[in-house]
Amino acid sequence: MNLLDPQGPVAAANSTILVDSVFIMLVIVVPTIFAILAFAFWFRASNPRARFQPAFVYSGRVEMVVWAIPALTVILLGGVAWIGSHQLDPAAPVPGTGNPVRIQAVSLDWKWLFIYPDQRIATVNTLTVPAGAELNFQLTSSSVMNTFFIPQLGSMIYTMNGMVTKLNLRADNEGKLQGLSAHFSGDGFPDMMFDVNVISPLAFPDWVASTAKTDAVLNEDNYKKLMQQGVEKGRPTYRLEDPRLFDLIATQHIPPGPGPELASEAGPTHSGGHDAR
Amino acid sequence: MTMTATAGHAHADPHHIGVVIEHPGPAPKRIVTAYGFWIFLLSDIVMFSCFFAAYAVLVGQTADGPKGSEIFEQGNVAIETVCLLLSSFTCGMASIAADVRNRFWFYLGMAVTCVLGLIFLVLEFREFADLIVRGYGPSRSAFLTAFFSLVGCHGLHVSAGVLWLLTMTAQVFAKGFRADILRRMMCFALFWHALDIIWVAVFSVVYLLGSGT
Amino acid sequence: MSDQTHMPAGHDLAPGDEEQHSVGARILGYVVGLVLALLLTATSFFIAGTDLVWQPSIPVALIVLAIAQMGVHLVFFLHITTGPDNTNNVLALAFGLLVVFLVVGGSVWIMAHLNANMPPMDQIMMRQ
Amino acid sequence: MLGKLDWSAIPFDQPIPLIAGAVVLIAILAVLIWVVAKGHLPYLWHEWITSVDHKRIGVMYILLASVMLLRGGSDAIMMRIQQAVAYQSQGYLPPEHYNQIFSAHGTIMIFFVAMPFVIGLMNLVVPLQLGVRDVAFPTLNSVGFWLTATGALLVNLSLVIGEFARTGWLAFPPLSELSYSPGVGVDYYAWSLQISGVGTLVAGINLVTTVLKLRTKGMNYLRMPMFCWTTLASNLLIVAAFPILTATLAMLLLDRYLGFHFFTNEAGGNVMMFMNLIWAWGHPEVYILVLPAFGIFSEVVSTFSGKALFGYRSMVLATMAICVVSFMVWLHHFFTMGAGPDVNAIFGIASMIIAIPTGVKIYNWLFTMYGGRIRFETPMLWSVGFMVTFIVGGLTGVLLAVPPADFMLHNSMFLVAHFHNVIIGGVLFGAFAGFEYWFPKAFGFRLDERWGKAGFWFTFFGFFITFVPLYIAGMLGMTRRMQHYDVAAWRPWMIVAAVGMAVLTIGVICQIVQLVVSIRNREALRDRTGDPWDGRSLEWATSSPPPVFNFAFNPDVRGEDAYWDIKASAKQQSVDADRPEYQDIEMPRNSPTGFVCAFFATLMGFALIWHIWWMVILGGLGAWATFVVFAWRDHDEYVIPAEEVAAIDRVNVEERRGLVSMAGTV
Repeated sequence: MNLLDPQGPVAAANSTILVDSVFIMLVIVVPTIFAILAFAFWFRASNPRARFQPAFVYSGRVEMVVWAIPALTVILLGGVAWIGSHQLDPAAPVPGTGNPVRIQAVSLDWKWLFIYPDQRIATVNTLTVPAGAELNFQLTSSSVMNTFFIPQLGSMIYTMNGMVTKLNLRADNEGKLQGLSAHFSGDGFPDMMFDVNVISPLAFPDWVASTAKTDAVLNEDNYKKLMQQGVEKGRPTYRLEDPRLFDLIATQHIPPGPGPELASEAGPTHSGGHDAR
Repeated sequence: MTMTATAGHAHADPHHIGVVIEHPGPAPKRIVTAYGFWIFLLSDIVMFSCFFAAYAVLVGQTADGPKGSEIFEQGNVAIETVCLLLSSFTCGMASIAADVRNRFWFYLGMAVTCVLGLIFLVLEFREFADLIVRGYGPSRSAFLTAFFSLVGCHGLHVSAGVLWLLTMTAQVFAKGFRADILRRMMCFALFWHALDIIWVAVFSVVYLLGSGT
Repeated sequence: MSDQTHMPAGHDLAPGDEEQHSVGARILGYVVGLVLALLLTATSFFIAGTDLVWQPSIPVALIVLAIAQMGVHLVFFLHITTGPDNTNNVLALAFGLLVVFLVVGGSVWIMAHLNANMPPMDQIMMRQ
Repeated sequence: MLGKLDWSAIPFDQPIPLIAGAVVLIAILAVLIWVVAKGHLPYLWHEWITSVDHKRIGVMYILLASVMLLRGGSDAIMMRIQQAVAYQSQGYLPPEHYNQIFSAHGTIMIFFVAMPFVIGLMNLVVPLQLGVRDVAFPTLNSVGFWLTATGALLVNLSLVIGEFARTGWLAFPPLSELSYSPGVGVDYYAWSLQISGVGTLVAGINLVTTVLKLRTKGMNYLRMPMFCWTTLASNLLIVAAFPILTATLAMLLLDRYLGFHFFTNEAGGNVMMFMNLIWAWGHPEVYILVLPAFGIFSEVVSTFSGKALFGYRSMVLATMAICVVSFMVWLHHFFTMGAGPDVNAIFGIASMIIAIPTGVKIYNWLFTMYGGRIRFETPMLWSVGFMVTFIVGGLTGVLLAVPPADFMLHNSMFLVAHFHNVIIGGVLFGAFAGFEYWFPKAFGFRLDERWGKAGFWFTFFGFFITFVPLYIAGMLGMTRRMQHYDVAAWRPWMIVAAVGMAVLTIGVICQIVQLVVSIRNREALRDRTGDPWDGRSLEWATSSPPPVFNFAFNPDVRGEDAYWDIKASAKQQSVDADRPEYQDIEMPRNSPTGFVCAFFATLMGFALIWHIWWMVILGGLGAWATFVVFAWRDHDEYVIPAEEVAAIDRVNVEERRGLVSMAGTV
């Protein structure tokens, strides 16, 4: 999950900007720290060789420099930030080879549901994508806020009930990655990690075909069962009954998830606690 | 201690500012009190601005409930506005009376202010009660939530103002125009006028802008 | 900072206080304020309900009228002036207004962008 | 009768909070019994609880902050241990408990440690530096303190009665809405912040008015010590930002109590609005905390370098620039929500712009040291330690202001490390520096240097050992608030961080020992000059501790460059010059208003949390009655007769004259 080991163009650009910015700042920060320590050491009261200059309390030249150094750095970084936020906007397209794959992600309490509307399948806590293709994510939440994040593919984005956020990514190399929720969402939050399998574009149709053969069907009823609070340890896969399921969730035609059971209204509630364990 | 002698000369005027007018010292109590209250009013206005911002963001979220134009009554609002305006005027008269220590005009001014404030509150209460009875309470939609909170927050301030007015008039009755009570009267006048200013924003943004289109 | 240059420090007024006037002059101030405020209010209500004005300009007119009326209140009821004895009061007011402007303006701007980027339900439904 | 409150509210099945609560309860009872048995109660009541003296209130604020620092620190230790052990296991804290701990840790550290600490220091020092006898509103000052204490009390009460929020320190909806947090935790959170928020607002109004309207003769704006400037800026921010917090929490409470729809998922509520509003308060809050720390460092660096502050006007300009710009950056807390490139970029750049004045400050301290004669006593150590640490925090902060970098680092352990870097490295180091620096002024004796220095070094290295691993964990994709995890790469860093936490703890223990040792050796450490550090501003011109009226004569400040001249002339004036006629001094009378008010606020807060409506009404009426009674009293001031002033002042002057003449011979 190393951010400095990107597996896609978005993450590569993000982490390059990250490293660049650090180095731009280090150019001034290192000399400044050095100067602090050096001045502090040299002008110690016990050093007879240091010249005491109590009158040195103002210098127009020094002030110019002192305002200019951080200002110039900020102008440089500000430029990087401006260009970066436009080019790396989560919704900006990320061209790839082959057909883009549309994935609709729903954060549930406390698991991730990935819907492939065009393939008519859905998976929980595992995301399988072809290498090299553009991945168009649409994201929403069944209840509380979460953040969808695959560190090695870059750019996280919030998921919220009743709203649809957009994120475009691309995975370049086959392999196993991990994703997680980066916004605290309740007792089962740490279990909201999911596997990301990047497979070859040739193997992807096969995976879709084999997944579509599963007996489990995802429809409104099953979804409502799935969105009850609890932690999913397995990696279930589903056939998608209605490709518009995501729209029903996002438009709140399926009402938001219920939250903890109200039996424990007063005092410390333990619901979810036993699930998480 | 050797430094003291040199320092005096070295730092006499390093920035070469030239003429300096000496600060005269701590301000009198009346200014301090009123200024502190002024700062409080500004913070209160910032608080109102959050409710205004919430209203601006949520005004379209009617959740298939009523829109503003369907529930606002211009006539009612106009009467409320005139009440508050007149009460601002009478409050000003009362503070002048307090400054010249004229009890009769002070009581009269405060009484009229109080009555006008109460009329305003009754009208607002009737409007709210009517909406709730019709099923358009604050839980109906985010728009109504924002509406009730913003207007209600102003109403709460007016209620607090009336309570303050009564308490302070009682104090004048019991203690006369003492300096600290006059300071409080000044703060009260500031408060009451500020509420009127907020009401200007409320009737313009909520009722008038909301009732069009 | 201003007292470094020319301001005769020491002549401060409490917010809401007037320079010494006779009672008659003070009452007159309030009367003028009341009349102006009533006029502006009446104009606001009239404009909101009329179709004599080009409709899309109504919100702008209402906002201008509201600002004007707040100004009337500040000047005639709260006795805020540009005089040197009011500097501190005006500065505090300006800071407060800046914050109000930033909070309301910023919130509306940010929320508009957020909402535009996260198509609410009706838009999605139309696309289906 | 008791609303939602019943026996199930006491967590009998959770040993940790129960034992902790019991220990605290026993400690409090023991202290109370000791106080009563020794007959200290009247002293406590008359001299402290009802005191409206800004110095006493300042000390009480700092005491509250220190006690709460231990509570928040215990939470931190528990969290670090949990994350060190909870690899592929549940650790020792179940999620519902762990989640309360990190929420309480954040809430306590910001609202009940950092805030009271800086407000306490400002209260203690600013009137002295301005050369006046008290703050603008002494009784309100007391009310403000006691309301803050009420908030702290309610948070701690949640340990044993009910639960605290499990939503993080900002209680984001919809998680904090009734449907997802049906317990009383969020209510505890919101009401304690509402009540202490009123206290903070009062303190802010008080200090703004004090700085702007109560300066001694000749104290022009550009002669004020830097700490007064940062106090002004910080309190202007309090006055402008805390109402936003009040409004936001009020909306959340309306949602929870009356079924409103500000932030709910249903009926058109908008959760993003909460994010937006809370951060419109939250970002200025950071500067509310750190600006006073900047002021403290300015005082300390200049004093211990034996030089006036370099570039004073630049510093003033930088302070006020930070004050204004800090209101234009709040969106950088939710770049990843998807507001679009223009909004993100503009707020990102605005955030970076704050780095300019902050950088200028660092350079000004640097050049203050240049050509100085630096004495490395404990406050100076904290200051140099701060400069080094804070630059690192600033670097990571600017990094997080670059939206594409933030897209990777938002909410990660990197972020956690960053804000601890600026809050600990900036605010806490500043608070400790101010504590060591002004302690002799408040109590009349210095703190032990050896233990103080040990405390600094342990804290300094402990800090880096704890938080550098968190930076690295963040770069490895670890997000915050994980009760357990299965990623092997994170494990070693969590263990190192736990070790760092142990070192930090030793640092805190050193400071506690320092306090104990210093109190025991107080005669040896006694400060008779009133000016133990060869200071540069007016607080050193009076005795330590200062008399209740601070100055027998309001000092007359002359000279353009305030610091050294003021002190030199102030010293001579008070020591050498023939004293003019002593006059009667009017001081505000002590008042139990604050304490009584806080009592009713506690009652009301508790009743609101547990839906005990009759008690709510009782508390509200009580608070109103308190104010009416306060407003009704006839004599709010008492007079210290001229003879008494003269007697107190002459003793001080004699003592100091002796010392100064001795110093002159050296």
